[in-house]
Amino acid sequence: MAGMEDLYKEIIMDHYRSPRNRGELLSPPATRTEGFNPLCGDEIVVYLIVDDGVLTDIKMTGQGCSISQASASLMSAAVKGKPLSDVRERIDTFKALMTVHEAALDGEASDAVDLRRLGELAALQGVVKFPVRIKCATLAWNTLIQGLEEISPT
Amino acid sequence: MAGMEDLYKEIIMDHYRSPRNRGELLSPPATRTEGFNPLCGDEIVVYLIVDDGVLTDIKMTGQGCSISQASASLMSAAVKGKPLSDVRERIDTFKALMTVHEAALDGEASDAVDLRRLGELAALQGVVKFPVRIKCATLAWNTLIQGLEEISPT
Amino acid sequence: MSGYDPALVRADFPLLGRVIHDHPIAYLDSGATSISPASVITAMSHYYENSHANVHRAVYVTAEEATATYEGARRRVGRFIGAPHPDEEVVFTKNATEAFNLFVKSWGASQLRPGDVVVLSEMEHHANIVPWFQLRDQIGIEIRFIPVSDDFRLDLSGLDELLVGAKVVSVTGMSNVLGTINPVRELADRAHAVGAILVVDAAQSVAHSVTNVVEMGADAIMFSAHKMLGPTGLGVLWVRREILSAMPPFLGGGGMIADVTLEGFTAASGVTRFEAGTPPIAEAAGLSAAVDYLEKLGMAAIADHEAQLTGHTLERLATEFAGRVRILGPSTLEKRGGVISLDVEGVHPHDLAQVLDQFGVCVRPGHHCAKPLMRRFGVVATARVSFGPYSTLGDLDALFDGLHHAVGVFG
Amino acid sequence: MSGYDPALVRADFPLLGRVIHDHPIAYLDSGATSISPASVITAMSHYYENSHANVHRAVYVTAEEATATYEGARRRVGRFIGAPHPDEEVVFTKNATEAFNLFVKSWGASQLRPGDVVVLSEMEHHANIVPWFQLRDQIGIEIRFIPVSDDFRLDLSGLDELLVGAKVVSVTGMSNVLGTINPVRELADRAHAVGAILVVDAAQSVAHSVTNVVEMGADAIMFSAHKMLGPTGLGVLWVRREILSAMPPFLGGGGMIADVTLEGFTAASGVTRFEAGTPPIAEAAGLSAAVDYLEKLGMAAIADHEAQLTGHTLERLATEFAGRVRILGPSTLEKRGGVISLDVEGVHPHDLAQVLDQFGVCVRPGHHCAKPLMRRFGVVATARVSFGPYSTLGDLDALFDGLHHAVGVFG
Ligand SMILES: Cc1ncc(COP(=O)(O)O)c(C=O)c1O
Ligand SMILES: Cc1ncc(COP(=O)(O)O)c(C=O)c1O
Repeated sequence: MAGMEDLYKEIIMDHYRSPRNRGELLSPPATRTEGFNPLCGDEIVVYLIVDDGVLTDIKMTGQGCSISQASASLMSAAVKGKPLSDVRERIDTFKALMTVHEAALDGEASDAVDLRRLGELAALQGVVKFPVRIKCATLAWNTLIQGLEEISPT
Repeated sequence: MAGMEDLYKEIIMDHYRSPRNRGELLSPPATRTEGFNPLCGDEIVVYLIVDDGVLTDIKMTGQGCSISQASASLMSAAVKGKPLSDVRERIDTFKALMTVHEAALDGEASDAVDLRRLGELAALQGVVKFPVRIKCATLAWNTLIQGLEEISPT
Repeated sequence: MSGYDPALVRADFPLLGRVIHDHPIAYLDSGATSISPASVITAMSHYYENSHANVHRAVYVTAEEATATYEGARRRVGRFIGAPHPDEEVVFTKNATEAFNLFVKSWGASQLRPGDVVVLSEMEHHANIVPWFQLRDQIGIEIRFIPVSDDFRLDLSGLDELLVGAKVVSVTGMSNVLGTINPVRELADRAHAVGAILVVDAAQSVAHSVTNVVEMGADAIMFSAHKMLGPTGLGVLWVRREILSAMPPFLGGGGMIADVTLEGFTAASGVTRFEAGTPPIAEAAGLSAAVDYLEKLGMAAIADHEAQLTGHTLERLATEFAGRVRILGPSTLEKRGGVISLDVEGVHPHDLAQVLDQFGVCVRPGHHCAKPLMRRFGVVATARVSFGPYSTLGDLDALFDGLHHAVGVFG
Repeated sequence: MSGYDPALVRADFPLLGRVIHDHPIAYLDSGATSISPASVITAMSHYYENSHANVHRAVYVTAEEATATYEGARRRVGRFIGAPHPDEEVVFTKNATEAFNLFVKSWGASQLRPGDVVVLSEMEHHANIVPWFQLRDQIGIEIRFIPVSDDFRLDLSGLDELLVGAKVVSVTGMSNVLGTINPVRELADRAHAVGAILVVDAAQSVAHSVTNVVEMGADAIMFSAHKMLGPTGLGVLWVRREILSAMPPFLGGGGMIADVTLEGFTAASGVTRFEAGTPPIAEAAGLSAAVDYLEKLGMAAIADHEAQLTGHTLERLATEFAGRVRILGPSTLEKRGGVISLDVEGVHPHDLAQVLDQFGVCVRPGHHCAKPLMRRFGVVATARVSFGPYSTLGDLDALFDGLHHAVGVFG
């Protein structure tokens, strides 16, 4: 049985208490994307500026639980200033991290995620042991994906 | 547990094999009333002639199981040629007979039905032990009630 | 509370034997769904093991038993709510939500005209909002909301204006977020005075106090078996006979017809016209047993017991968490039930619930399907504590241990 | 049939231990509802005793278990029918009938225009007729019926004309009266060729042979848990993802929304948009166990076993009751399943069923919710014998004893 310490890691509590990149950006030029979790009411607004293929700035507002807030903060730190290709890679890695549990439930093997490549994001790994909280952790990321989609539709 | 002999009494089988008052009456002057049991598909048509407060003639067509056919036949024999007040009394007695079971299910006391006043109709008493068949037995009676209603609305 | 022994009651509920994270489970989420006594679980197994057959159309013994079980449940639950004519007024649905949809889309769609007014309240559950919006989008009715005051009550000061043109007032008997118990009888009288009917969402109240549809003055009520110690998969719609008899069918299919040809169909009369397809038979058996159990405890005794727990909780919150915990709901026992929504400063409801889980305490974080009410009070979610007949002071001790811990971690 | 031991299977079903009128029960009414193995009953008790909580919105342990059980059932049943994307295609309803209503009133009402053609067949169950009539009465579509030939098959000779203007063909995979198995793949191809979708009523077939929605070429299928060894109170709608994603919601309420304000609501995406209110959670646990059980026996083995019983019955009817019993359905095993409708000369189906009950034999008399088909063959009712995986030759011996007796009494 998973314990609290798996979920509320120190890094997570730190990002929850002192969220990085919080605030708004003038839109336009920034894109402004809203996301919300209908199950628990958490909301987020993600502002993005992409310049010449690089995510030069990201800011966020919104309210939510420690996991959704910390995940948003960790995300912003992980993608800010990165070329879009790196950003997409980060997104994929995060997604892989979050689907471990689903796959395990189904009894299927899943590609192990290389935790070293994750840096601080690895702190979110414990969330998969709390399936209901996965939706909290993914809110910011899904909103980011949607925002990038608006900037350059795939 | 109720046995077959409670249901398929000799009188019932007799009325089923040789139904009384089967056929049609010219309508008008006769009233023509259709009844059917949506659960099992049984159908009946009841023709009535009321003259000066007396049910002078009754005929029936239709198809159905032994219980519905015998009940119809028994009914026709019991009401034909009777003043309407007698007919209504017969109907009430029959109804009381058929609700014994429902009442017993509900754990409520019910007025005992005086079987001697029933004559041949008493043969239908066993039906109450087979709740699903009550609907078969009541089809003709409900159609008779409807027909009388058309003749002199209460 | 003479004779009501929570410890004895607790022993009737197998689930309460569970140990969660080394703590005995403290189930404080009865507002979402109640748990079941062994007698309810056994009643359903008994059906499956002995009388598993379809209802209504067969003559063999197990089918007769199944029919008697199903129709018996209709009478049983009808009597439980004081229905004058259970056989002609109680419709089984899959949950309270379907009951609302059935009523709105049958009665509403056939009786309401464009411009007719439907009066709801700001504290309604989505089940009593969304179907009306769907109907509005289809036929153009107008929907108005009775506001909720700062002291968490229906604000009836403007009711006369709201009622102009109203054909139906539909409100909850008890809020699933605030715990507020609404003045149903008064609303019935005022609705009837302008020719409107009164619909009551009884989902939260039916298992916690005496329900009598006649005394309430209601024209229709809805509730779910799973919130009254019964099973999932079964809801109840009660509609006064005069109103029900004019309602067209909702779902079409087997069992609800008088006849079907290649040209069209005619609907059956009576309640079966609203019960298309194979009904929830085992669930009806479970509900009968649940009602038996509730009545054995006594609805008044249950209400007393839960009021005592509620009072105790409100007191401890006031003394131990003054200024740190806001209660979204009345702070005294007057006209309130055993549902307590907490807004803890600095602790998101999700985190609070997660910490409480570590203490074996089950509470529900979220908007509780009442988003308009959440917006009204400027929160996105609360952590909700809610009681059942099996709740004990021991559950509350676990709750407060957890609360103190959570405030420590996040505060 | 190596490895398939009906006596062993029978032992898994508690209800088969019953003695009726001094006879072991011979349950031959699986077409109406099947009975359940102990594992299904236990799976539901287990939920009530251990994980009884509401789904989706809470973080405590039992609620997580409940959610895993419910969503796990969606995947389990999705895989069982070969659904490419179970999580996005399997909708839980209360029964097959609600599944039809949901599909017709969501997809049909939003996609069909006045004059569009819906093609059904004369052998449909009311569940696949009445909802379409309701939609016709609302928006003015045209409904056509594929006729049934004298040899109890769909008469496809005029199909090209019937398909002119068709947007949907909706037929049963197997008739619940005739036992006829329809050429679903051919119908899919011909429907698709004219741009129509194919809907399959799988209620009768899903528990008796392998179901693969992709191989069938179906766009939507419906069935009920209670006809596949599972519980009452649960149905399944599978819709191909591309089609489902364009369907508007049906019932409104909690759980199916993205947002609700005082002005209106927006629906959630995904299958939950069709699952308003508290879902049938225990029932989903039961269905998972039922699917496990069916797959353990093996669908092909079950089909073989039931074919053997069907063949045996057809033979004995032909030899022992030639000229006295008409079978409403194919008289050989080709493209037919284990549902045999009897029309016994001089013995009304109700009386026949009543006599059989005295022998412990459960068969169903009536129109089987297929009145157009009854009219087609000039009967008001039949007595229907239908098999399940637990049926045995012993059941047939009891059936034939009873048949001989009934013919003696009424003949
Ligand atoms: C072919 C067919 N379709 C649909 C149904 C409806 O199923 P349910 O009553 O479970 O909704 C049935 C069973 O009665 C059936 O046999
Ligand atoms: C006040 C109220 N109304 C309606 C409902 C809907 O009940 P169900 O989900 O069983 O349909 C609920 C429970 O969620 C409720 O609390």
